[in-house]
Amino acid sequence: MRHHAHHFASAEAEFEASKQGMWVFLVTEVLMFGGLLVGYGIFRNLYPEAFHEAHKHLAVSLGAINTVFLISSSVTMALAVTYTQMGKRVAASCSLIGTLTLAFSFLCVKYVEYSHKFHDGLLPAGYFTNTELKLPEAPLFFSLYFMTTGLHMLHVLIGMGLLIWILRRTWSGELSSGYCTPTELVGFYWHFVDLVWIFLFPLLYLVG
Amino acid sequence: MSNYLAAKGLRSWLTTLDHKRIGLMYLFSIFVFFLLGGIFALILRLHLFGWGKDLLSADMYNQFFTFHGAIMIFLVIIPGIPGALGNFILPIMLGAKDVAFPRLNLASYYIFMVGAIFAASALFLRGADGGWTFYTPYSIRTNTTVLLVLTGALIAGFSSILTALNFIISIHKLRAPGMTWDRLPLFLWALYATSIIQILATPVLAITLVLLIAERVLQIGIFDPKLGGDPILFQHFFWFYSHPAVYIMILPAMGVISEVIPVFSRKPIFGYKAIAYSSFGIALIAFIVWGHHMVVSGQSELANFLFSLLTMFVAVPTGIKVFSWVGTMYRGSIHLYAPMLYALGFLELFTIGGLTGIFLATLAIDVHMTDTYFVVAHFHYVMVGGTIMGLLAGVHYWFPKMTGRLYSERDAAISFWSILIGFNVTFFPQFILGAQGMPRRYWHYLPEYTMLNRVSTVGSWFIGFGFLYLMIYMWKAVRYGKASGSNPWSALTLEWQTSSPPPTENFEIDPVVTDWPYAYAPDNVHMAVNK
Amino acid sequence: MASHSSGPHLSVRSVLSLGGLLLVLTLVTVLVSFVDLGKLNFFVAALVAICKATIVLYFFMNLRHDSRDNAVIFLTSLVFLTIFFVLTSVDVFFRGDVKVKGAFFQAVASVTKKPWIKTPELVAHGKEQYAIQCAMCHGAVGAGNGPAAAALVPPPRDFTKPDGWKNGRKATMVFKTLKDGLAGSAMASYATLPEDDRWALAHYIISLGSEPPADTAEDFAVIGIDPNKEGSTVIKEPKITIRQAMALLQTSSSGGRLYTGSAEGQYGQLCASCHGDKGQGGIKVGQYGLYAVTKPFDRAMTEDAIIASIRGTAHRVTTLSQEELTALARFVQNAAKR
Amino acid sequence: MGIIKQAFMLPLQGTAVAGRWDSLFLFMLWLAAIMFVLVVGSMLAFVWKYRHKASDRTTYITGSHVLEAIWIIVPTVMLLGIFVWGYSVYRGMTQAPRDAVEIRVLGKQWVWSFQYDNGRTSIGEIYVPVHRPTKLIMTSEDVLHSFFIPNFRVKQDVVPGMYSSVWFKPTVIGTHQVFCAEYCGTSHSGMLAKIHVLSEADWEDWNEGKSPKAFGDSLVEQGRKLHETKGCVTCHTADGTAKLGPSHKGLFGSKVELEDGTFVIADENYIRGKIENPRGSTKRGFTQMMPTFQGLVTETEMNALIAYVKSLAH
Repeated sequence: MRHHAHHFASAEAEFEASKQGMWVFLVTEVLMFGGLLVGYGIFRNLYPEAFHEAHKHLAVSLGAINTVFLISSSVTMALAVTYTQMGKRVAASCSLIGTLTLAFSFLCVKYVEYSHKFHDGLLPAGYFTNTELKLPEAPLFFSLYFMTTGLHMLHVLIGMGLLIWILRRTWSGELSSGYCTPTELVGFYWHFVDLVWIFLFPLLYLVG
Repeated sequence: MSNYLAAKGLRSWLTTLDHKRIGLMYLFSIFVFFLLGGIFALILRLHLFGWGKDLLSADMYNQFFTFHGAIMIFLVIIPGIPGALGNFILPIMLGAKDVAFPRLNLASYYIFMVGAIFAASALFLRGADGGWTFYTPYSIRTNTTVLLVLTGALIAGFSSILTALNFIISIHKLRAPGMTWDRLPLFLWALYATSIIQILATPVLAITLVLLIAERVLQIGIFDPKLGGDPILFQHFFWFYSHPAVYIMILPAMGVISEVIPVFSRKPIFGYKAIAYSSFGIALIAFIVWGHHMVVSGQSELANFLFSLLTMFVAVPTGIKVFSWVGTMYRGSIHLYAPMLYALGFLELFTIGGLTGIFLATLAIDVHMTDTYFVVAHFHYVMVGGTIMGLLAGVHYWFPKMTGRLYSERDAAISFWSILIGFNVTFFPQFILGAQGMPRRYWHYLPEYTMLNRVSTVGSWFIGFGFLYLMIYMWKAVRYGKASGSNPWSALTLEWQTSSPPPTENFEIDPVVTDWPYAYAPDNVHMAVNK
Repeated sequence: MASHSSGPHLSVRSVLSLGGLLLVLTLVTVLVSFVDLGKLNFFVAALVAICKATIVLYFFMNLRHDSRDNAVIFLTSLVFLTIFFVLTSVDVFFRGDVKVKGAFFQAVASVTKKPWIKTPELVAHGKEQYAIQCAMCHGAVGAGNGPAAAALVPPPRDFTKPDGWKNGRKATMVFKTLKDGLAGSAMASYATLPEDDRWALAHYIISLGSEPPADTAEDFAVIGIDPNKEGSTVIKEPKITIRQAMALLQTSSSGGRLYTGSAEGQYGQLCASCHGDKGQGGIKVGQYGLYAVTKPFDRAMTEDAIIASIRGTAHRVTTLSQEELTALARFVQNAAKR
Repeated sequence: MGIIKQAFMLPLQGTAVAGRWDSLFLFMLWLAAIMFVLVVGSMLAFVWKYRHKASDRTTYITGSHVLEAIWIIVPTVMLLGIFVWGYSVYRGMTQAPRDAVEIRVLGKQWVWSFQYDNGRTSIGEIYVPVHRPTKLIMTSEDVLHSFFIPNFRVKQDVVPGMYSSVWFKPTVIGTHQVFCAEYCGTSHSGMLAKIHVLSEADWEDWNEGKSPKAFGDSLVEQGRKLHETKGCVTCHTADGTAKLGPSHKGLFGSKVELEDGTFVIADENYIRGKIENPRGSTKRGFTQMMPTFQGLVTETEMNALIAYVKSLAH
């Protein structure tokens, strides 16, 4: 059992503190993504027809597949936490590997989508060269599309880094039923990344 | 148990997890950046003396006031009191051994330094202009390396978030047994409210800066009118952080003043609950008033009406605090040591700053006064008069705790009076200049403004001398100051119940709080230091 | 609160069933999006998203067992986000119709009935406009020796002398010169000036020298005005496209400096006469507080500042298209770096 | 009221609204002065009265709900009062009357240009009628600017891609200063303009196209006047006779032999150089005593002088 940090009364207190620290950190993440979505909300209401027109150029199918990937990666992450708490090292590691592969496939689909957009010239406003979309404000939709999904993809990458770090420690047995704070906290972070996508997908792809 | 300064060698400082050492490192870095920003200010004032020959070319002048603003705000007064004094004092005042996440605390300092290096590196390239507000579309068009300053501010923002996170969790989880919420010292209440603002506002600054960087690099065009964006929307994003940021700057200073005045009046704080809750009042109202910065920006009239009305309510909690501090001194036994001098300086300057804030909150007045020297004077009165005076009061108040030594009171008085008089001579004429319509950020001004600008420049020399003198006697005190004993001011808060300088673990035996930290008995009028 | 090490918060079975529920909800929201419910679409999608989010928060992120203050912490972030959105919308959606559409300074139709007939008022008005628009290059008294004339190649026309007028000295021809400018020289087009002003200028300029022959019907045809009809044509954008104008420049340029289609050529044509061929600058034109240092290059002006100044009144080169202007500005910036 | 008004030296009241503005400002100034004296005065009084004496006994007070209630309610009421008064004056500033004269203002990096109803344009100078409301419809061509007239107490940012407007009804004939109040680059402080309030008659002339007296004379005429007022005539004559300095008659375009024997053409740059830093380009036969006029001659004056000297060329 890892000896708890010297300035905490008990391991329990330290876990509670770290968990609350994680929640406060998630507040800052919510406000960062939220700020971006406020920008999107304002522009969508300022130029509804341009944005509606532009959103038709998004591949809803690819978006849906990505949503399925991320939700199932949330499920495997929750499984990983459960198995770690139950002390099942192998099962937890497999779940973590499952989460990583789902995340990787999310990135691959993302790559396909982005290259499709680049090809069609549906780029942020300054570089927008598409000819079909006539409305002047349509390029702004793609600016916001690339900023939101880009920032989200960056968070997925960070998440994968964390997952690899947790996988290593789970596989080595350091994280097990006795001490699994890092697993839970990375679990929080991963579920949050999935949460953001749960809002991004309908806002950008379905409703537009 | 050896005190925290015992371990020697650079490695012991750079890899320390001790909140006290991190606090000192913050204090030293903040003082260096304050001097750098101060030098820019003195040169600006020298240029504005206006004896015909130009000290600075137009572009140089624009870059000087941009760097003065950006350095002073992002690298001095926002990290200032929380980073330096907060890191040092909060854990001891709580009765804890350290902050909740020491490693995160050290990371926050390094992230702050990386951000500072990014911002400062622009100095050696093509500089940056556009003021610290970086309004679009100018900040998108200019070809100065403003990108570096933006990245610097973005990185420094994360350091501010991590410090706030540390403080919130420490206050929640690490209070000494017996320290209930209504026995929490007011400095901690202030830091708690400040941390909440930092957590809720700084991420929006982060996304604003990311968007502005994306404007310059990827031309996303949402703030660029040429590509269909709306520059006023940038101002909304910017001020949604920057107005709460001015409360991030002032609340910790108010916390220091709430600690200093009762100790040096030897009397309980007047209206403890009112002051504690007004910190929260300010923290909440801080988020709904930002539009008063944009009255003439092209904002809708309804927004002007709403923001001006809401801004009026900010003055109420601030008024409660000021009146309570003066109430604390009533029937006290007042010792005029340096911390008290700076606290009184704070009261004088902040009252002027606060009252002129009400002018600017009134719609009609703001139309004429915004973007003139009236605003420059107002925010210097509240930022320098408030935050810097609070920082100096805190530094002098906890100097014995940090170093175990005493500075010379006579020298402190000299530098205090030089700064106070210099400050008033510098900035009060600027109210008049603003009323007469001299716009801010002007490289050349019309001849009729020359006289007041010259008076203002002379005043700035006194401020310069004051801080120079402060550096000298502080350095002298660190090396040769008389031993101060563990509680020179005979204060009741926890940090004075341990030795000065405190041991690495802060307390020999874990403290238990038994009563209110401001319960000064009527006969408790003497201080250890003046025996 | 369930103690930390006494087994998992969620059993494997409940994790999988919750996962299934989330996937079903995703399917629902995708299917609903194909049905066009207008405004309602947004709220349905938002509702489903909130449900999914609550499931993840409540179960996966274990708010179910957790102390309530973590949930409170999370909700405060949403509260402040809403404050941000609401108060920003109070401004953005209540400004009224303030969007700028089209050119801000409109060209104004003329007022006098037949401005091509010379009248003393027109000549007086011409004299005034002359002081504002033409004295800079053509000199105070029309001798072609204005302050900006020194470095102009070819030098500005001397109105007092009858020879050298490319389009001739008839009122219609001077009017044409004013409308289209003179290719291959620094004389740019003054098409944005109201027509009355241009006729007045033509009359005044002609009055500086000897009386020209009367205008014939063909002359009026050349400038597309029917002399018998009342009122003059409203200013229309130049009929020929920029490409054609550039080609015109190429063919009719006298000094042999062919426009090779590159920015270099453009620069040679239009800017070199004032700014010097290598951009080292020629003369300082500081008229009406319009501070146009013709040595902008060493100040490394931004591309937009250059375009803005090119389009500015002092230059009057309004016929260049956006691509040409950008290419020209980029060329100018490299000139500064060389 | 007088001394404070005097002390603050508020700018001239160019409009009726400026009068209302000044009374609101002075009322708030008095209020702030009283509050300041109350707070800082009592602070200093307490510091003096209760300064530490060994025999002191402090009173154990931790607050008083009555006082706290007072200094919550009273400021709130006062503030709301100020807000209402401020808002009423503000409405007077923003609600432009229907029949206002409309002028279009275009802000461009470092110059203001104006277009009137009759299609005329002017740069750096705007002409408005006295006693009649004028509404400015403004936009910018590049970055943010801000149209600020201190004497009228009005200011409004000028945003690219968007109209913003400001209105005023001048009551004082004459010239008032206009500033740019939003940072817009290198010569943000040079982006000035003059607003000429014309009498009724002048305004009619201006509308018909005749230039009011304010237009001033031709460039050369201005140059001639400056030639005197700037002191050139003390050393340089215009009739060919040399005095302390060479005569300016016939100078322009001629070949000038310098002290060190080299020759230079007296072109526009030569004249500009002589005015700004005369060292090292003295004509043979003259001793160098010409002072520098750097910073004393503005851009427009420089061009007028050059035009005048050119007009003396033949």
